[in-house]
Amino acid sequence: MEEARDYQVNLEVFQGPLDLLLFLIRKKKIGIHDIPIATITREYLAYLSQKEKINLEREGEFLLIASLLIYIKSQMLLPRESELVDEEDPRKILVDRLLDFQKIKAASTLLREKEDQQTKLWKRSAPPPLPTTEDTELVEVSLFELAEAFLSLMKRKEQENIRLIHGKEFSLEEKMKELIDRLKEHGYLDFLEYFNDQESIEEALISFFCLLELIKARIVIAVQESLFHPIKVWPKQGARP
Amino acid sequence: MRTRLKDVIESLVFVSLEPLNLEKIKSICTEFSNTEIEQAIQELVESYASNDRGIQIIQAAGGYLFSTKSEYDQWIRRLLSLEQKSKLSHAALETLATVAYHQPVTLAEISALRGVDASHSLKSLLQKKLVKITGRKKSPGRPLIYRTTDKFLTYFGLNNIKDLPSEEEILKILDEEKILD
Amino acid sequence: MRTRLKDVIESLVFVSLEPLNLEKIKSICTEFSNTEIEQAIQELVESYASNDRGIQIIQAAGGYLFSTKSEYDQWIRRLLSLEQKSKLSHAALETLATVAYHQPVTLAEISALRGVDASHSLKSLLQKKLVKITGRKKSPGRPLIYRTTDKFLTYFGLNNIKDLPSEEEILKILDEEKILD
Repeated sequence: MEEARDYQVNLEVFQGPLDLLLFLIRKKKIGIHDIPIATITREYLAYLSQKEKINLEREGEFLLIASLLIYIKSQMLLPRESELVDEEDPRKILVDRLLDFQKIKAASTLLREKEDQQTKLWKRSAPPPLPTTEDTELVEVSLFELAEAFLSLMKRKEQENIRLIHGKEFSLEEKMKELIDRLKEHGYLDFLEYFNDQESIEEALISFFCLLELIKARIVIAVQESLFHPIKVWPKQGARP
Repeated sequence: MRTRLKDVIESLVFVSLEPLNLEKIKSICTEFSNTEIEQAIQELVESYASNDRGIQIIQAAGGYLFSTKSEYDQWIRRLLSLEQKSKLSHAALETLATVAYHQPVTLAEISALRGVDASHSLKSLLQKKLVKITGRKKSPGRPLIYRTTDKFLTYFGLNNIKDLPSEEEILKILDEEKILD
Repeated sequence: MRTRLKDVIESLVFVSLEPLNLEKIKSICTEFSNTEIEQAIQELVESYASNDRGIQIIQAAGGYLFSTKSEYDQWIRRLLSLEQKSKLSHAALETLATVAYHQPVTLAEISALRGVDASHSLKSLLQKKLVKITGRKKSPGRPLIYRTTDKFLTYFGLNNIKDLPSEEEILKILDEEKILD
């Protein structure tokens, strides 16, 4: 009754049906390449029958392998005219799977050893006190950022309920000249500051389009000292306004 | 000059929470030549290995990283009030080994290799960032394919995916098991 | 024996997230006398101060703490800005996911989907060039519409936007928990 006692082992100790099969094969001390399929199938099924109810969700995979075993057994029983060559052996599909699985199991053992070693090495989970980052490098800003800064300013202006001064008209040409003059005089222009100085939304809009034109023509360059810092406008070196 | 570069690199590795690789060090230490940098790293690693120290520089996932030495594990666990560091479940480890040795691999392939549905353990490995999705297989249904990550390498102390236990090491284990049975 | 205690303390200070004070060290290193511990700390602090090193042990808030030396700040800043560029905040990631799965999409739609104003994280994604503006929606107010970029694909190792895991696939992986637990 040795077998019956062995079957008391819970299904849960096995990592699936291949694990159980390997266990049965090793217990019999037989080679994977020469599985006595009838015996193993009997033992495998006896093992499954230990369970009163099969939970399909959890144990469906055990049944799949059971049906594979029965299929192989039936193939083995078919009368054949000549000796089986390796490729035709109906057990091959199972043997290949067992060999692959065996390697994965062995690899898991080796990885577990590495894990054991590594868990003794402790790494820092948070950085040490770091210098405060003050990024002073100049980065060229994209048109998007420029437009966005302008947009936020316009919103603010609206909230401030600035009254619109009507009747005063600005030409693009005039504004362009004013912008260039201001750049010449100060060397650079603080984007937000400049627009804040504009008296109305219309005037600011015209100035903004002028600036876009100048950037497009590569006469001026817009730079930002770091993200979310004021955008400054400089005449582009080598470009003649 | 070289001594100072060694110190620069020491401070960089120290600040970095993930292995800092040579390329990154080079792109930061632009004042120094590649040869100088490589020599300085060599010196740095050796200075930690040769001295009696509580911490060391290890190589993992192609980079350099500080860690404590294993002999001080018990005191650190006292400090952190931990019985043991948590480890991967058996199912997760087996799934991870399957991905590592068969990558790029699909969920269906992993499940077939293990003989059980691997989706639950794959999920926990994805969440732990030990495994990642890297696209789709050009086969019917275009299933997602999975690979191990750099974090996987660091977790097991491997510098490169080629450092995984070799076929020979695996076969050796299998032979030993046969003898034991 | 004293040398080894020094290393124990070094490893403890290394893993500690906050300044490690003398009392705590004493409570962990119960095998050693107070005098031994105080001497070892002394030795440890001196060994860092006297050598050319990139890191040091400083005393702060009544405890001991590793820090980098200030003369290497400029290189550390370079590393930090390098890492900032390659890292996403949680909010940015959430916004990126919204764009990826709902593109073409407007800011109002993203904000509605996330339940918070997404303009800040969308801005950082535009700056990182993971998201781009591709025109305006033909609806009142003509809002800008956003899509992911080629850089986004490279970042996540995808060949094509169609290779993104589908909502069903992700749900399948996440749902597994309900069945098993």
